[in-house]
Amino acid sequence: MDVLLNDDEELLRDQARAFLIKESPTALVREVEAGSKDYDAALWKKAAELGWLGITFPELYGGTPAPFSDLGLLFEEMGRGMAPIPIHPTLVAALTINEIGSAQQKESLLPAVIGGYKMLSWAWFEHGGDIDLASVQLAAKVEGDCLRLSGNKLFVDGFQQADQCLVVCRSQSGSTGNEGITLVLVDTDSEGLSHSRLPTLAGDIQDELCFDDVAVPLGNVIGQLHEGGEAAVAMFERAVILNCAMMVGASHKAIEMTFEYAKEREAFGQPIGSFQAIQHMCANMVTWVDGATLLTHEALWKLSQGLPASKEISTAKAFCNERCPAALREGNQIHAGIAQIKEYDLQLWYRRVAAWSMRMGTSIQHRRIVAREIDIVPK
Amino acid sequence: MDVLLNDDEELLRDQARAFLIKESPTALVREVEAGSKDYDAALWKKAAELGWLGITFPELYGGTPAPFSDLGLLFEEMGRGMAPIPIHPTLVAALTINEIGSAQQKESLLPAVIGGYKMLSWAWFEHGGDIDLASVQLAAKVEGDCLRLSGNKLFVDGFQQADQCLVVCRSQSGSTGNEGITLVLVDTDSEGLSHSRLPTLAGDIQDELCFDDVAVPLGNVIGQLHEGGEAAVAMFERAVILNCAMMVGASHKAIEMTFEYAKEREAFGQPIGSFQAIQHMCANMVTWVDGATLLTHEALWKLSQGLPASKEISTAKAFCNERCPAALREGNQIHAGIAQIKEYDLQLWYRRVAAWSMRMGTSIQHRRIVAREIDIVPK
Amino acid sequence: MDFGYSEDNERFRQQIKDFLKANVSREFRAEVREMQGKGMGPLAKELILKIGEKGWIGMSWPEEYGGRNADRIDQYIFEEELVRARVPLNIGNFIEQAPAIMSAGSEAQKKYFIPRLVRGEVTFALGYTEPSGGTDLASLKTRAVEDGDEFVINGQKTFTSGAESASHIYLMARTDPDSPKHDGISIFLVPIDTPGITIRPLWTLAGGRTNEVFFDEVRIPKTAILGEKNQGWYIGSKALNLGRAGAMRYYTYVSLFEETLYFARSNPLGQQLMADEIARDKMAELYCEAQVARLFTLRSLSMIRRGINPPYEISSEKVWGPEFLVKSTEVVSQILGPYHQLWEGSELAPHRGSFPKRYVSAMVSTFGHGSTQVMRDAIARRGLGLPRGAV
Amino acid sequence: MDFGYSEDNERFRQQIKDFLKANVSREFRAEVREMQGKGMGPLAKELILKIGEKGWIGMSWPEEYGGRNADRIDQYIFEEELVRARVPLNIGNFIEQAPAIMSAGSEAQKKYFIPRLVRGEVTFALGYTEPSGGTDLASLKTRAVEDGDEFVINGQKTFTSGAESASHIYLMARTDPDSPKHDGISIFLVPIDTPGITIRPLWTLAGGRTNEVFFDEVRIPKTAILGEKNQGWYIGSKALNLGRAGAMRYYTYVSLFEETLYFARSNPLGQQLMADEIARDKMAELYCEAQVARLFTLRSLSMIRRGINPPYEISSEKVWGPEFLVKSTEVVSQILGPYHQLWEGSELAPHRGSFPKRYVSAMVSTFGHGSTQVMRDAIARRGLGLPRGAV
Repeated sequence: MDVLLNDDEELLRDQARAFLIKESPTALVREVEAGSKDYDAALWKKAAELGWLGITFPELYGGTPAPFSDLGLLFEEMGRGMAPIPIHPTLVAALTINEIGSAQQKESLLPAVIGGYKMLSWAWFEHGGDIDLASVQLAAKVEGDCLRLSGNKLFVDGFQQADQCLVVCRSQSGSTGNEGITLVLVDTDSEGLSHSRLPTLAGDIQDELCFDDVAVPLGNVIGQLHEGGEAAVAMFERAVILNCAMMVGASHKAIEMTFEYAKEREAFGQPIGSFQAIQHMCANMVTWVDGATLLTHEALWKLSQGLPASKEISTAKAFCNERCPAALREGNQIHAGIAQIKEYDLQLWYRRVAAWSMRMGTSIQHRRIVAREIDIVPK
Repeated sequence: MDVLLNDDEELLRDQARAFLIKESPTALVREVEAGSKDYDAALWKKAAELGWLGITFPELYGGTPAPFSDLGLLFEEMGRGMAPIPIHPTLVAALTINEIGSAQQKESLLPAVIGGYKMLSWAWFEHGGDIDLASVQLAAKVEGDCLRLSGNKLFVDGFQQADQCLVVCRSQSGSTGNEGITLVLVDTDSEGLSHSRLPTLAGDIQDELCFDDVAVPLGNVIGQLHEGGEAAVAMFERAVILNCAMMVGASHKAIEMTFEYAKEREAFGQPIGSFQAIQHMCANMVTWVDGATLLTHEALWKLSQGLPASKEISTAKAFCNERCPAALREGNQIHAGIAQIKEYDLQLWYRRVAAWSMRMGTSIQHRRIVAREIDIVPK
Repeated sequence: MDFGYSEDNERFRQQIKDFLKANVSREFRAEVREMQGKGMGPLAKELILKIGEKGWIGMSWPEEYGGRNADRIDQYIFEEELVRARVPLNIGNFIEQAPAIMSAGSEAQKKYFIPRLVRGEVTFALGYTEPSGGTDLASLKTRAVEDGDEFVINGQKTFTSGAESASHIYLMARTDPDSPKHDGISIFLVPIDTPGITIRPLWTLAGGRTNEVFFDEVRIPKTAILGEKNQGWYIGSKALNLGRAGAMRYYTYVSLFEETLYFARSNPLGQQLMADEIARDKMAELYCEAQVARLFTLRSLSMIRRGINPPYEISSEKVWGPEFLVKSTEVVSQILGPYHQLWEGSELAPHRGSFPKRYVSAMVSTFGHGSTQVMRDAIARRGLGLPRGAV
Repeated sequence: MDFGYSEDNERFRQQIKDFLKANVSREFRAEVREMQGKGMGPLAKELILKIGEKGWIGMSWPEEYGGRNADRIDQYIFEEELVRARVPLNIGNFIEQAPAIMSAGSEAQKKYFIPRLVRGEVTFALGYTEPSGGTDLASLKTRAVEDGDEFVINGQKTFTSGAESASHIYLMARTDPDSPKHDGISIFLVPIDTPGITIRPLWTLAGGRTNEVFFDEVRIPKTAILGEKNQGWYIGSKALNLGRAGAMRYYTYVSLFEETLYFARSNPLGQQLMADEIARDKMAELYCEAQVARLFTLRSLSMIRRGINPPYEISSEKVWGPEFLVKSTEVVSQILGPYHQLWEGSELAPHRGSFPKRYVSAMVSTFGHGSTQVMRDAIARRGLGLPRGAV
């Protein structure tokens, strides 16, 4: 029991932070956001060279066997540095392939992902934004040696850059909940698969997908046909906790900027940070973001140990969704006028933390999971 | 449109306040609370002499026709002065008798109530604490010229002092919701009716009633047999808004005490009220209690006009339940140590506001009504 | 206590509704969408002039200044209907200087400005804030130096919203550098096209525009001063305080919630989301709190109508309302979830992507025109009589 | 990062559980209920002595002072199990002076007090607060004047909890009236039965007891001073800070929630109330926030184990935990509704009427041992380096 980072973890964090300060300056972040490109290819290449795309993966495929928490710490720095690369969608899909894919699938896919040659995406959510697997209705029909997909997916992350997309679908019509779910890897340029970009608050790349009888070879099914429910939930949960890590990393940066600003900015003849009202806002900000961090770390640690972590993940996400934006809101308040101006950098973090709080489950939805996990739902 | 009190209303308020400062000192409040008596008979007599028990009632019965809002303002002062008399249960029952009772019933009951010779109570809630009329399950069976009552009532206010109790019961077995409800006036010493006192946070008089086949003459039915649903809801709503008025009155007093304390008490070489943190707490306190007051007044006004006020009443109660105790909690924090000591008077108001916030519907229950009234419940 | 509107009030409300129905066209709405953040389009300007001709701008002012001595409640109703009809003419904002002109202006200024404000021909941008200080106006650095019959102005203002379409700037500048901070300040009514004034846009998160305004040897006649020299602080404070009353501001705070309510009732996605009882509980909570915002405004109006200068009640509005707005955006974001991040440009985005825009612009309300912190200071000190701190 | 307990830790936890199962009798629980607010009964004293014999009080201290050099995590586990078993021996509270005695005490004091504290034979009441000032300890007025080999003490303390059953009072008094406020203060270890000490009970809302303690010409030997004369402020501050770490305090903050959770799962009324999804949402929200309280405590422990003196983290515990407790009482009150007001003495009252008692006593956590306001000051200044104000 020692909830602080150990030396190795601190080293990982410090190196990632230093690298991203250098390689992901806000000018680059703004450039990618402005739409000249979907991500920064040079940064992606360097991330692969640093081995970041292989953390937690087997050495066999070029990875570095490390605890999942290391990946979480890396994502904190990705959030802090706002790295404009599709590492979240790529690794969310790749982790599931590593978990349940066949040896052959892993061999053909993972080295390419880890080496930075292949980008992935994952498609989970549908109309309504529900996070319960019961909401997955995209139909997959077995016909000969193909699955034929029909339906829609929403809020699909990094689809435009990806070569393939891991799609969660309902392969047994009439099945409910976790039953009859299949995960299948679909080429993003498949016939019948169209997509349209969703403009977002964070300026990131999300798409709506429309599957019009898209044929996918059965060999692309990841895991067992009809038996993908558990893996789909696990994929969602990893996506959620890595999203929390990014929120936490970005929030720390934004509140630190605010504390510095409060020390320097003067009003009424003294630094605004010397007013008790401002001091108490700052005390709250650090308390909230520290709390979000600890909850996130505990969930990461549980996943690292292979322990069930649904409760911890949803606890972290419910808390992050409410307190990280609240901390940044206080940061805006302390900055006042300039916080609303695009030219000033604070908003880059603010918009991301806000947008991330709206994705992968609301606080209401995650508290519903917490209520289930703490056993207060009457039978 | 003028949401402030008019001259007459201010006069009423000022007179009631001055009277209660004199006649309901905290020594008396403590004495009654300590249990030597259930209420103060002298104060009750004086209240009757002042005509307070007749406000809004017809002159025919000795009352003073005045808008319902006047009664609300009086109850604010009752809360502020913590008057240890059962005016709330008595008038809640009497207002319903005045509304739907027969001329003969009114003639025989109201002059006695208004004159201070008869005390009433009302029994509405049952196990579970629900505020929906569907929760009323106390069975009333018509047998000859009697209703026979079996079942329980909870949290019955002022039953021990009362001569009669207006009981809400379900007279058509199998009916649901507002259907098949009857209001009947039961002598508190009826055979088969037992009661046991519930000790409470506010130290007030509440009882659990147990009806064991209690026979009540049909002539005691107030309003129409089986058709009392609407009147029962109206009775509940009036009880709620008068409860809000009491919370608001008591809260104003408690926060005013706190502001005075903050001006006088010194720490770190200056009045604690000069610290920005304390100032902002005080600013919040007055904002919350003012808000609670305005919501309560709007609901009172609507009732005075004979307009539907379910939405306004539940809005006021949901807000009062959360913000009045919160304001007093801040008041405790500013007082610190002495706030927890029985000897110090602040706690008298604190315990009452807290206890009142727990009665006649939680904020969750009242927001459920608000949601219905603002039409966001899908059909 | 009287929480109702008179028959006259209701008649007037109907008149406004009829006018808006007749005069707010599809084309107008399209222009509003297109011009978002770019200032006012020709149809908007035309509508303001029409409203001005009706005498509804500044209708509660004295007749001699172009007003109609109308009931303030009618003015409240006018503003309420304007916002309810989602006509985003921030009329309240550019007439908030009128009370100061009426109380401190020269006869010539009153004669010139008030009728034109009322007719919508003159609009002011507020030139208070400087880069070095937001709420701390007393520290301002822009200088106005007397030179013969003129003042020469040098300095910079920032967050000067509406400067791109205003006819004048309501400028606070230091006229006596040696006086204590609050005393050496004056206010000037400066035509925005005066040579030496440069306007630079600042783009906001929601895609809207505010400005920096630079003053480089700007020469204005001495008659452009409002009231007495070096008394500008007191004139300005007063206008700021009066400027805070009215329906316009209240609706700024609650319109996001009202729009969400409309969405929850009428949009299929909204109804789907409202199937969740927890979401309904959150909406009901916001409803309750929105009513407090409305009632605080009505309380201030009631006081002003009685001739009472509210000691703290307007500050309460300015604490409760903005914080309600911010809270409501955050709560609604956790009801709409991923739909809430959708910006304009997608069919899927509810309300044409207005939710994220409102989310990021809500913050301005909590520091614009005095931060909620300063408002709480005022409530505690002016309202409750708490002492200033020694440390 | 390591959020797990080692096998050794788990073995130790089992040892404590077994001990408590064997030694916490029905009679003990009855005594606790009966003695509520009246101090400690004979069975409680007996249990403390047994725990002391096991070496579990102050187990993380050095062996020479009667400790066992045990892992602080084991101490955390010990406290956790004690509170989870609802054994209300506030052991953390009366040993929180030990670190100060160990670091500042004379050899004789260490030899005398530490083993006795460890065995549970000596218990301290904290004599800091005076009627004239709560958190502002530096302004204290109780005087200790040298007279030969003695100090003569005059003054008054208040909110001196546990004085009725303590063996000693850990007294802060002014020894130099002319020094700046923080400098002229000393700490004394005073037997509570010293002549001239009078204890008067103060009854609290929940029916518990605290005290006023009066000192009238109380004579104590000079050897009763802890550390150097006039250095008491610094010794006391340190003890106060260290005193804030540990499971005891964390469980004080979350035990109401945990009890409600137990109620929600196992009580028929609780289950009935949990049929409401909104109530479940509120409970889940409290659960999330309770975990933050737990993790803040584990963070402080992790730092102390590494030899780091937490610059602000213990203050964060002391802001979050108490405010969580107060919030949880208020939220739970709106779930239980009228049942929440039922005091002991009714069959209907859930948990023997403990809900309203906890509701009214929750407040003490937000000002006892330093108010949440002062804690926030400390986080901002010591933790974040924000400057002290000039005004």
